[in-house]
Amino acid sequence: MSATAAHDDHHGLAHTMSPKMLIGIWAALIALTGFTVWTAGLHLHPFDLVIAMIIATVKALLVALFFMHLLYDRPFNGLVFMLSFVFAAIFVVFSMFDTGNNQTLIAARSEVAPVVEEWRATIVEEAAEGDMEYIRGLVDGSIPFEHEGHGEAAEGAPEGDGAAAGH
Amino acid sequence: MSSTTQTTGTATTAVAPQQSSPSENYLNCSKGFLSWFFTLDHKRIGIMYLCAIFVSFALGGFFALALRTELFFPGMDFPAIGSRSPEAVYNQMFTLHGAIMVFLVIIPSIPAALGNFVLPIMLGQVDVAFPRLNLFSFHLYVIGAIFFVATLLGGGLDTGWTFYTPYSTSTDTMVITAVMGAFILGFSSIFTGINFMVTIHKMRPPGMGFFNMPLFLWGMYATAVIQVLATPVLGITLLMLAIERSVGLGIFDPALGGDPVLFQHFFWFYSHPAVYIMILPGMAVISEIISVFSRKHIFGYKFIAISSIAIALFGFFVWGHHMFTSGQSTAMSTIFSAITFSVAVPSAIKMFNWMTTMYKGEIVLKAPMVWALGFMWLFGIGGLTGLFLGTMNTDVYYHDTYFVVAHFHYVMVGGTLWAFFGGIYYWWPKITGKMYDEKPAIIGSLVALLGFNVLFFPQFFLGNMGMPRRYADYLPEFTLWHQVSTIGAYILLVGLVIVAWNLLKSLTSGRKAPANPWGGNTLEWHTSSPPPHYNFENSIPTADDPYDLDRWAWDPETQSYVHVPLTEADLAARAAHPAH
Amino acid sequence: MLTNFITHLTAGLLALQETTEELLPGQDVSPLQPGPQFFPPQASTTAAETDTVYLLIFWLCMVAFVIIVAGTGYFVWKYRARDGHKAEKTSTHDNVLEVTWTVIPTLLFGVMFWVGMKGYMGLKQAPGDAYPIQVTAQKWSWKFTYPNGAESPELHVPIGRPVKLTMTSLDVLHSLFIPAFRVKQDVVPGRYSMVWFDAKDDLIAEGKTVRLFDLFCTEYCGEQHSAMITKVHVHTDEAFAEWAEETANFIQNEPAYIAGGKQFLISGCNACHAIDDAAGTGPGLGALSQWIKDGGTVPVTVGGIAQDVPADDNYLRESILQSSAKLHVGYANQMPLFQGQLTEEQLSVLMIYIKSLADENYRAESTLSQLEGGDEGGEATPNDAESGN
Amino acid sequence: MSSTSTTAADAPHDAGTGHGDDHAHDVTLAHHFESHEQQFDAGKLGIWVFLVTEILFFSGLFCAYAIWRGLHPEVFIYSHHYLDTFWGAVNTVVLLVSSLTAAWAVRSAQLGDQKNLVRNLLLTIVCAFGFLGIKTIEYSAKVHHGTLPGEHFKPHPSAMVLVEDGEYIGVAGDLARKELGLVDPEMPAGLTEEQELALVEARAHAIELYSAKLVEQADPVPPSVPTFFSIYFFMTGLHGVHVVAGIIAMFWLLKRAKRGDFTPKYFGAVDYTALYWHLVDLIWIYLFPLLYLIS
Repeated sequence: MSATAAHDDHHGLAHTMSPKMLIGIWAALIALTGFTVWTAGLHLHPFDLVIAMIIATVKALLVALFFMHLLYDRPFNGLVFMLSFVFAAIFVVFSMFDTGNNQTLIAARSEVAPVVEEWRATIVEEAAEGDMEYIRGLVDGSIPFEHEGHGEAAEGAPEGDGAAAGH
Repeated sequence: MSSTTQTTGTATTAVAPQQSSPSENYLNCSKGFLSWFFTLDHKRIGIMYLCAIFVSFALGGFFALALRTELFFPGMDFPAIGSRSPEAVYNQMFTLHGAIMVFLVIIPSIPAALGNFVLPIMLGQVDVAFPRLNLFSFHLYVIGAIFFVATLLGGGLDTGWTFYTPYSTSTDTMVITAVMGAFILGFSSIFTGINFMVTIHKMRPPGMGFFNMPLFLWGMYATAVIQVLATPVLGITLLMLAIERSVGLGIFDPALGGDPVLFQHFFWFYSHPAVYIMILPGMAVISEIISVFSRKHIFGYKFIAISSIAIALFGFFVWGHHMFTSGQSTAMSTIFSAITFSVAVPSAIKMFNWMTTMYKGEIVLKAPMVWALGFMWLFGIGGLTGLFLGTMNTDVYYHDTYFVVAHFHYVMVGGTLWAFFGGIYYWWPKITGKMYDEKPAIIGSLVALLGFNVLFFPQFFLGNMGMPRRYADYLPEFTLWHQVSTIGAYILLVGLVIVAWNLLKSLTSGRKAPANPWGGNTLEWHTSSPPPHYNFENSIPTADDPYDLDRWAWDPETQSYVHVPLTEADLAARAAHPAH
Repeated sequence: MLTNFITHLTAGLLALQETTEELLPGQDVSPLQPGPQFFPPQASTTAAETDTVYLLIFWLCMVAFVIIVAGTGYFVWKYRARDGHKAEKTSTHDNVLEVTWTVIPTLLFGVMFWVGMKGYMGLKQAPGDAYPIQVTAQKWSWKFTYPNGAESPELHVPIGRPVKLTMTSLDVLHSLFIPAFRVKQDVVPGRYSMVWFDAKDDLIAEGKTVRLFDLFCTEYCGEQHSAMITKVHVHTDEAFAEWAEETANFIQNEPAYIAGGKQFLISGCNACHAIDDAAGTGPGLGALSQWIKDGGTVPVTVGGIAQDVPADDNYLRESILQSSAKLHVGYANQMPLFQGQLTEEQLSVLMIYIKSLADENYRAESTLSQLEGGDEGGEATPNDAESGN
Repeated sequence: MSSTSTTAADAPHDAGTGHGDDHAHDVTLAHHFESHEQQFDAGKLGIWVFLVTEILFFSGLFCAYAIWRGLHPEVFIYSHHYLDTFWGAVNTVVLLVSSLTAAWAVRSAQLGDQKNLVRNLLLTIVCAFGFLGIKTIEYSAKVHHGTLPGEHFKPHPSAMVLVEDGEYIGVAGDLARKELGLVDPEMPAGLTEEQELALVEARAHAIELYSAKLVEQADPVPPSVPTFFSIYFFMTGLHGVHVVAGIIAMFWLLKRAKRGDFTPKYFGAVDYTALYWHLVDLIWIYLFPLLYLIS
């Protein structure tokens, strides 16, 4: 069998984690989760991504080494697992590098996605005709609201058909 | 990890296999369709793969012949089918030819069929590590094949086997069905890979360190590494493609700001290593055959073994050489081109080692060896023409021309399929317990060799002339070589018919096969032909140097090889010169 | 299929004898020095380098291949199993040998990589003064746009001057391949790709003005992929200037139905539509023209519902700009959208041309083969051949 | 992943190789293995290799994510306002708890503590369902906003991210609620059902109009926003599928655990499933900051 830490049990076929270790690791993971949410709130641009990834990697290591017993497992299993990250990295980095190189080519012709364009057009049109007084009236009930679907209700708006909400 | 120590001391305990085959073997121990379709026996699973692969091969081959026939003359000779024009019919046929041959034939051919049969026996084991997973992966293969058939019947597929976006996201054929089929076949391949990897790692018999393994197992191991590392990426790519097509994912679609070239990165990250899934097992088979039929210990064992792993790993760094003209950045193209050449080195090493193995041997020209020699020549051409495609400015000229078509057929058919047939002939007596007729076997091989060269060599000329691939029709100046090529296709067909007839005939009228007809020393030859249900009747022989062919001597009386125990002199010689 | 095949058998054999081709005025057809080993002539300044790299690798490969075949062949014969011959015990490994046949190929591969890379860099860097041409590819036609506003379905370039093509696609991937120039580059939707070449200045003999080369699409792009072939016209300088001038103003300078016919070719309509009743990827336009003339109707599906709509100018206009709106019964929705691609001027001559197809008075003059005979002309596409049947 | 064969296996037992353990009738040892240790190790390597394939499977999505984020960072900054960091964090905690119980289940199985094994498996399943439940809440919010992937991306006008002085200030609907004092609107008592409905509708409509009014202050919406949601749904969806698969595996373990299948010599299935479960957790550990914590 493989290496064992002196303070841990070893039963039968594989290493056994002690309850103390399990809870300890878990508590660390929870703490790190809180920490990463907190750092994200600080807006540490441009380091935020790096920090978040470092924390995630620490968490991943804790899970892999202890919950997944990699620390006590056969080294080959760990090697196999590491290998997957190496190959995933090759894949991601090579592809990214190429796309990064071509960014200008793509940007030269990238068009605004038609669906977004359409969406913006309708909204801006609708917004042009909105009226705060009417809105407040609707909310506090001083303007009666005919419950016959949005479209018709909106037609009662002072200025216009543009406010007809598109559903 | 495993030890690499020699176990010469225990080798003498190896027991000669029983020459008289037991009445019960894996073929007749139980009967009925279900006893096959739900068997956990790796040998039966291997045979089912073999049958399924042959059926797929026939279908893919039919499409190929139809294509070649259409190309005999310029102009369209196909009929329009329904609302599909003749060109559309042609496009669907070449797509299905490619997809079937790649996903259903070449990739599973050697690992899933021969590997399944031979690998556990070579390891002296009862079965692979996960027999149920093995069966599951066969069932996945069947389901994947059904998806392909559904594609064929339900409206076809016309994207080319490469599924390039945005054509694949905009065409109106059954892309999603086909993609799901390939996805499922991918998982079949992954599970086979996991199974073989674990089996080789954890179930080597006593005395077999990693560097005492037969080279076939090294090839299988390297293949499994690729299957495990590359195939998942194909899976996710195809899934993304299916979703891109159904809801407009936007990642590959330029209309949504995506990048179609990205799809090619995703696709070739799998599909380039996949060509090594295709060729490595072929090389593995050849390593066995060359040694046994030269009656010589394999030369440069360690280099052949390690070169397999090197090919498997380097194969992951070179996918961009499919994209020199695709709009890939110049920097990436340069890097990929440089690394591409590194993959050629291990292949060259293997080639030279095989040749040196033959040097001063006693070369028995039986069918497996004829196929193996054919492999060396055809793969030689296939490999060398690959150099033109790895070199950047010549690739710019050759990309998507018939030169590429000729090149990859030389590698996949001349390489993999030749090794596959060599392997089938080599293990046929073991699998079926019958000897085939030697003469028609050799004639079949030679006719196929002739036909193959007449079929594909002119395509190099067409490539040089600038004939693009995937053309339903061509300009008149290309006519001559297309016609020669089509004639070659029919000669190849004749060769393959002879092969099929020869093998089928042996089932009914073949002589009963001895345990060891060729004198190989890998463990499958230590058991009867066909093997019993649990592979070894009495005792599992201890692994020895798999290429020590002196352990077997020809016995004219039984027309087979019989085991010769190690003498004191052998042991002394070994002590003086450790084999590797 | 069999009868088809037999027809082609005879037609094919006849075709082998027929090599005469209608020539353009001033076209030089004198044979050029062919490239090595079936290669087309080296018609660009970079072609020779590609061929040299090819030959270098070729001869290295020949050496390797001869070693393999001769080696195995010799061993098979010399060491064949026979009475009295036994395999000899030789060493099973030799590190010196292994290192030798690892290092030598590695070095040779290094050389191949290096020369290939140098050639590739040459193909990638266009000279700064290159003549710019914009290329738009779509299923299944090419459109080349020149700095003076001229447009053409075939590529026209001046001789002896670097030309830079900036390319994009409107639908799927295409790839521009000119074998004689040894250049190829994929045309990708959503971005621009670039290719450049310089037609060698000795391609055209004294007294001639133009020479033609093939241009292929090599990235599979669907049904008519194999018909997405066009020509490169290499002109002498004066001839090119004249051609560009004439082409830029053809709508103003020619009768509308003739100009419309040219626009028909430029927009690639002929890739799918025959000008008589023959069905191709799209419906033949002769019938439509007749319907419009007779005030008839067209069978279409609108949103999947079959109906007959009046065949009139509005229908024609809509079908060109947005064919998917009213789909002709019996045809798949394959046509690219021409909305935004055609100016009103181009659209109007195109409509005049299509409507003229049913009119005896115009037909003789405005058939495509007639138009192709002019500067636009060139290889008849398979569709034209079909429509001629 | 378990390789155990319950089909009684009377393999020829290798007297010749000196591994004559008398295990011919031990149903927990498959006939093709020599020993429990070999069986366990084989399964363990098998599951690790399987996890490798899983990582490479997901790597495709991470690659797409990385490339898209590199190409269009503004899209990610813009779109992540639609994701609820609170629920994301809660889900992270839920998954971490389930990982703990899964690891504990392995410990229990190793020690032969059947009661704790069952208890831990149950807890893990509960957490897994909790995770899916929270995911459902998030998904339904997306459906409500119309922020769906690809061509289904038809956002509700109130679901627009607004910008003021180059700073993102939030989603229009949320701002409208705050502005109009609708953060927990109370229904006046004594309304008929129809009136209640009308009021709700009126408020919703008001929010819509209000947000539409604010739109003019927003910077141009980055293109390719739909693709962010494609990536979001694809990544979390695929992860969700893995959670479902884990739940199924866990139920299967639960059944076997209750039957008393697992012993200190035979607990591979629990260990392998737990490893898979930890991987699912591990992937979420990366998904959470990559999707939710962008600034």
